[in-house]
Amino acid sequence: MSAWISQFFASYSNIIDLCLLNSLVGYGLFLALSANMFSLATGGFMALGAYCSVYCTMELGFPFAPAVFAGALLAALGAAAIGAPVLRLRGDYFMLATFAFTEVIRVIALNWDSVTGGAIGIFSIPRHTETWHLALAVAVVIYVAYTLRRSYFGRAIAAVKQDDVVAQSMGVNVFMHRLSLFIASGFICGAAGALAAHLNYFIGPGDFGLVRSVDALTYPILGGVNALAGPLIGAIFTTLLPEALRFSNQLREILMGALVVAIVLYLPGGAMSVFKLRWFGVRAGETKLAAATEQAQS
Amino acid sequence: SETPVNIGIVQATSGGSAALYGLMQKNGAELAIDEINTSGKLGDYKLVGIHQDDAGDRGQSVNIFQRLINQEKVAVILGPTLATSAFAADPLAQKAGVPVIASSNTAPGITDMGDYIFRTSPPESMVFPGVLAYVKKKYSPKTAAQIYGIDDTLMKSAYAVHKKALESEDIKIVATETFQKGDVDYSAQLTKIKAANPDILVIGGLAEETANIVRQARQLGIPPSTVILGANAAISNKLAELAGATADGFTVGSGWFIQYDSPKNKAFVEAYRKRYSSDPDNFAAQAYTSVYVVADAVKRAGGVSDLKKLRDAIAATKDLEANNGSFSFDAHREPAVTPKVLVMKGGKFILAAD
Amino acid sequence: MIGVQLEVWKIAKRFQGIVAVDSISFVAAARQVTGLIGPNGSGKTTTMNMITGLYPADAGRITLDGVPLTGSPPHQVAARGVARTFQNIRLLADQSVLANVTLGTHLGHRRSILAVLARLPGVAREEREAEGRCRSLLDELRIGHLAEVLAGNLSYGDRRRVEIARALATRPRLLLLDEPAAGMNHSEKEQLADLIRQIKASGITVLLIEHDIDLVSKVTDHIVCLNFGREIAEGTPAEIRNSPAVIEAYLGRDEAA
Amino acid sequence: MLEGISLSVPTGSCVCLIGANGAGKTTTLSAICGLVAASSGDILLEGQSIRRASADVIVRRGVSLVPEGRRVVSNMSVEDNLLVGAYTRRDDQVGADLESVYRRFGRLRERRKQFAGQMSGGEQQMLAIGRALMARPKLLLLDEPSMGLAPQIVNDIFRTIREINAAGTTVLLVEQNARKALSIASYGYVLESGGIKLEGQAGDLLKSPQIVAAYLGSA
Amino acid sequence: MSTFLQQLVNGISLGSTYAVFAMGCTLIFGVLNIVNMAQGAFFMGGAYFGLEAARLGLPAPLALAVALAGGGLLGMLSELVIFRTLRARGGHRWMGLVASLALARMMIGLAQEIFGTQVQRYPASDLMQISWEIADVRIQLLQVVLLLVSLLLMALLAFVLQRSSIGRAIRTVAFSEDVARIVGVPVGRTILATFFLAGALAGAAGMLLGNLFNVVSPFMGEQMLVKGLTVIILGGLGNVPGAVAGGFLLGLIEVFSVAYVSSSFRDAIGFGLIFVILLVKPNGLFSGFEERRA
Ligand SMILES: Nc1ncnc2c1ncn2[C@@H]1O[C@H](COP(=O)(O)OP(=O)(O)OP(=O)(O)O)[C@@H](O)[C@H]1O
Ligand SMILES: Nc1ncnc2c1ncn2[C@@H]1O[C@H](COP(=O)(O)OP(=O)(O)OP(=O)(O)O)[C@@H](O)[C@H]1O
Ligand SMILES: [Mg+2]
Ligand SMILES: [Mg+2]
Repeated sequence: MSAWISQFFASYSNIIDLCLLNSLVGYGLFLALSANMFSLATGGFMALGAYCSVYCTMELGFPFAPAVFAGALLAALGAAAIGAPVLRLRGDYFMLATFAFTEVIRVIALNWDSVTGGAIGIFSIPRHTETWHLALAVAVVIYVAYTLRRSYFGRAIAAVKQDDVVAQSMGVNVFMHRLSLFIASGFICGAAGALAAHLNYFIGPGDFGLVRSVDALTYPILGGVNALAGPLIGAIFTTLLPEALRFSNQLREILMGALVVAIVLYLPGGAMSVFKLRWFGVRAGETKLAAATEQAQS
Repeated sequence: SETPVNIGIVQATSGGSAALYGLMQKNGAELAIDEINTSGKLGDYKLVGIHQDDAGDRGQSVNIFQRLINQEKVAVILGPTLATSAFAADPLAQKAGVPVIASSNTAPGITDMGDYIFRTSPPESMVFPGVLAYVKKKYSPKTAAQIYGIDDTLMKSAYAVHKKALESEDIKIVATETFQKGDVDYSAQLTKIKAANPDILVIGGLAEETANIVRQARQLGIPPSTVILGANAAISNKLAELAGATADGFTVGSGWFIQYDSPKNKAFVEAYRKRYSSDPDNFAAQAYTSVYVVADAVKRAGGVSDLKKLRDAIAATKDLEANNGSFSFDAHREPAVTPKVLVMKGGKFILAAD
Repeated sequence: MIGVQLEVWKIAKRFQGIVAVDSISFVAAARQVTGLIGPNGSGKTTTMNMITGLYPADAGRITLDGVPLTGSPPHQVAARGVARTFQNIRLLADQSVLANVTLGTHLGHRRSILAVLARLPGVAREEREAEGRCRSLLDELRIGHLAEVLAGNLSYGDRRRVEIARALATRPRLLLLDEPAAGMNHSEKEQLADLIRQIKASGITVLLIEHDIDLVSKVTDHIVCLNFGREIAEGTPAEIRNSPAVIEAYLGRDEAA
Repeated sequence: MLEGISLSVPTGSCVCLIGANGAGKTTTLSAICGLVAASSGDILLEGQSIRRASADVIVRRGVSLVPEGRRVVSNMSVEDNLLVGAYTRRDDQVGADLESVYRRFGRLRERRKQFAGQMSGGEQQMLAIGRALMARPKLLLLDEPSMGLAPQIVNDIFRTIREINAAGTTVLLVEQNARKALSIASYGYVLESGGIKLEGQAGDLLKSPQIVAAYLGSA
Repeated sequence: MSTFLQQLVNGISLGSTYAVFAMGCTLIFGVLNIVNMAQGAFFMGGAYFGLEAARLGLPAPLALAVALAGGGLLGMLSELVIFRTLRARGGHRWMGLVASLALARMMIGLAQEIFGTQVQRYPASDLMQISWEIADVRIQLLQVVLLLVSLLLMALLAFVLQRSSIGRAIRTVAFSEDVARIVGVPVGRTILATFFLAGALAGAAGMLLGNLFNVVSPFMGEQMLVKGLTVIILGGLGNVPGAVAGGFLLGLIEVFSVAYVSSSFRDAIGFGLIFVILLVKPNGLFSGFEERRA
């Protein structure tokens, strides 16, 4: 039995690591999305975290934990720096500005050979990241998100998401709330970048571009932005999907696309909304509403 | 009864331009495996190719390596397609003691990852100096311009090799331009290069990019007297097709080319065309060679029960008859081939007449 | 809760050449109900938006109990005890009525984020108190039974009530009501009038924008009438109803009493 | 939310629907013009069923709604809002009707280039009414048209409704200002908790003690 | 001087490909307010439709018509398969993003299956080869055609959106489907037509770019989508002349940052500039004023 487990782990540990890592990034985005910040800065934040932490371990000889912290901190600082101007922008304009940030970071990484190695990247990075590091990070983030969501802070954020005029008028400092979430998102993505860098021996600028940022957004969205477990489910699903469909060879891309489309169409509230589907003909939450409106009329 | 020898083939067949190279190598490798199995030259051993598509994504490459090593118990891994994937995944194989033979990674540092890592693709540094020497002898250029893909590991390292070679040949670099993956318009860079009026133009790009750069360069009026040189990776049948007549005179170096005159090569090209109804390129040829290297080593090592022995046998590969003459590994597990200089003429690469 | 005195002095606002508020000055006396009336587009809502800081005033001064308010962003104005309702109802449609109202208690929470994360016992108590207070507010407004309904599913009149409840949940010292009676029928307006009187009795200053002149007359102590962004009349309800300027610009002949 | 409502609006008449908040007035209008599907029963327009017809078809057949809460297109100019009201029309009278809406609501003319979303509440209400008139409907449904309007304008609105009705348009009016509504209507229905509680000639309703207590108040 | 002029020509011709594509994007993203990441795949699809038509020997204008229709059909397909269903089920705007990304992925996979992964080119035709040299500046006929096409389409589209009842209907639908129904707009058909239009524009852009730069590949839409999105946001969402102006602007920024700064910092300069522009004009370069109010 234990032989079986160790064999399983030896064969699949990287998949497990990637699931956790992507979940972590997914939660970073989840926080941003919860205040309607459709951020494409993820790639940039991860790059900051990754390069900074690798510099710390490989050049400065830092131990692992402080190096990860330094990476996360740098990303958080980056978020704070661009946050002030960028948070004034609405919707798609915000999206473009954060994307511009990611692109600028990527181009710098491509050109700053002495630190980043340019396109060739940095290899032979010591492998420090263990599965339990990732699991712990995800657990901490889930705890924080869970606790905050049910507090007045969470309510304020929900108001900011839907109508910032209302939120302001109720005394919510909209800017500070969004900024702190953006910084938190930067911190988490930076930490994820640092952990990723010490997972696979190698980093290069190609790891942190637009694709990375868009993928990171799809985790919480596909999982369901209204459910706390959404990013976890979304990340695991998207990470496992290419592995699970490996048998299909050339048709893999097509099948993968079709599966995602099917999920979105059948669960338009995200994968987590499967729990709101009609079980036994009644929709969860529906009875309550019907009862309440009935009362209202009597 | 037969003893299977599992060979992992990690090549991208989907997900972007990597698929172009991955597919070719997968084809070449599978062709070789079938040939060897039907020839019966390995006796009781039967090669079993296990292809896995990593979509050019190195997270997936690592996943695949783990599974191939621990679950499929492969004897050797061919690939992966991209150098970035190699840097992430090869250390796993090195640690587990499973030999890896790359047939498209031409970046520097690949074989430095450990003594289980080999490649059959000659690195740019082995090929380009010969090409430049030829051009220098023939045209005695004084100035050069460079253009390369800055976000591509392969091209970035090719650029460094080109630059070093130009400097050591005392050719002055008058313009250095870059482009990125997915760019289709190079006119801004080429206009700048045209203004610098170089004697030669060195392109660090993949086949399709190179084809377009060549075509646009001529269209913008960079004269035929400016000789255009390319990187090893630019050798593809696509080049002539996309660039048309403008590609005439385009000069490259390669460890292999399709018209290479040897019975082994003729048979390879023939078999490849028959099976895939298209022409092989040098990546297909190198993957094909890789499989023959493995088969040879299996024979000499007397099986695959001891991978250390297999590794040693691979490292000892010497003068194996291959489709580009005879094949050997040098002490650094790099291919010891004599590169040839090829010139495009009328839509075909021909061996440069010295 | 002690109501504050609002003073507005010569404030002005223009939008790309449209003069919405030209120059308006008035005082809403502490613990009294002041009415703000005027024809459509005369600048009432704009005035309210300037008081709450949603629009910066182009000119003029606004003070609460003598302390300037001008230039403060909306959340600071709210922190000074100013609450409002919106003419174009603005509820969070996909949240329950209770959640909408509880948002109003935001400023009442004293515990820091760290305390929340550490789950200190005080946090839960605070939350419970806030919810309890909101439920009783809903009951007062006779919509207690709708607490769990999504705000987006309410009828128009009920949405107005939720707006008022949410504003009251902030424990305001100055309450700004923008057409609270719109969409209510006669008896519902009566209830609303009672509520406004109660609010006044609890010591809150109220500024009321309303087109129902009967309602305004019933509950206000003082009325300011605007036209084209300027003040055209000011006085007790009776004076206003008989002011020729007001009749001419606003009430029309039939409404004059 | 509605149960077993039957009402009829004879051609050319002006019928009024009153009731408390949440009684189902808005839902009734929505069902008539196809915005929500009626779960049972039938809706007949000029004798033909429109229960299953889609909203745009119903509008094409001459039904026009002034919706609750104005619903003007906030990122379009005032004039475009009015013109989109005439979307289903192909005749050449649109310009003339635009002119007549402008004549009725001078404020709209002044602001024809302004974004509708920037207008004041009452101005938006005028716009919503103007938009419905632009369709030249055969049946006009009005959901609390006087909401948010200054007293003087309210009088204008009721006068307008009466004129439109007199000119041959059938009107179904939902109003909280029951006294005014009943004074221009010929027939009235009182809705309560999703059902019809009372109906009758407008004049009779105005005198009914029940109605007076609940909806009219002592004048 | 001639180098400068040549770079100007380069910038304008690159910009006009951006402009044509961006017009389709602004219709969907800006006017209808739908996130459709498959727009790049329609671009690619159009290029292949045009390619097949050209290979069948159709003259260039007819091949362009095929590309247009093909792109339009793909656009309609995405509306019918994804967005209509999502709307009916109350899906969030963001879900459209995920679904359309997946659709794009499928279409790219399909294109790989049908046409192969490799880059292909349009059959060389004499018309395409025509070019002039004026004062050492090379101008291709195709570049001129592209410029004219983009300006013409802009004028047409801007007129339709701003002045015609179809344009008002589209904008009303985008604001609220219920409101559109109230005024009698057939919502489903209007959206479908808009998708056709946007897809057709993308398809046309695909064929024009494929001809100009000789690159038709399954992946050609990915980078273009990024450019298109950048351009429409730069020009102000939903603003057709803004999209065209933004297209030319981006083309010129890219070319001139290569010409006068450095090609390796092209994107950093471009995006850095866009970042700054957004900070100064938070609603894009050519936006009107804020239409919302408190
Ligand atoms: N953001 C804005 N942009 C342009 N004009 C505006 C804006 N806000 C208000 N206005 C204009 O300013 C004038 C005053 O508007 P305001 O909303 O203050 O009127 P009001 O007195 O509240 O009217 P109502 O009784 O109809 O609600 C109106 O004519 C309106 O069109
Ligand atoms: N989408 C919905 N889901 C659930 N209940 C709804 C929905 N829409 C309306 N209702 C309920 O239906 C009832 C009737 O609503 P309706 O809006 O028709 O009332 P009304 O008579 O127009 O009231 P008002 O005078 O306040 O506008 C209300 O109790 C409301 O809560
Ligand atoms: Mg107002
Ligand atoms: Mg109603």
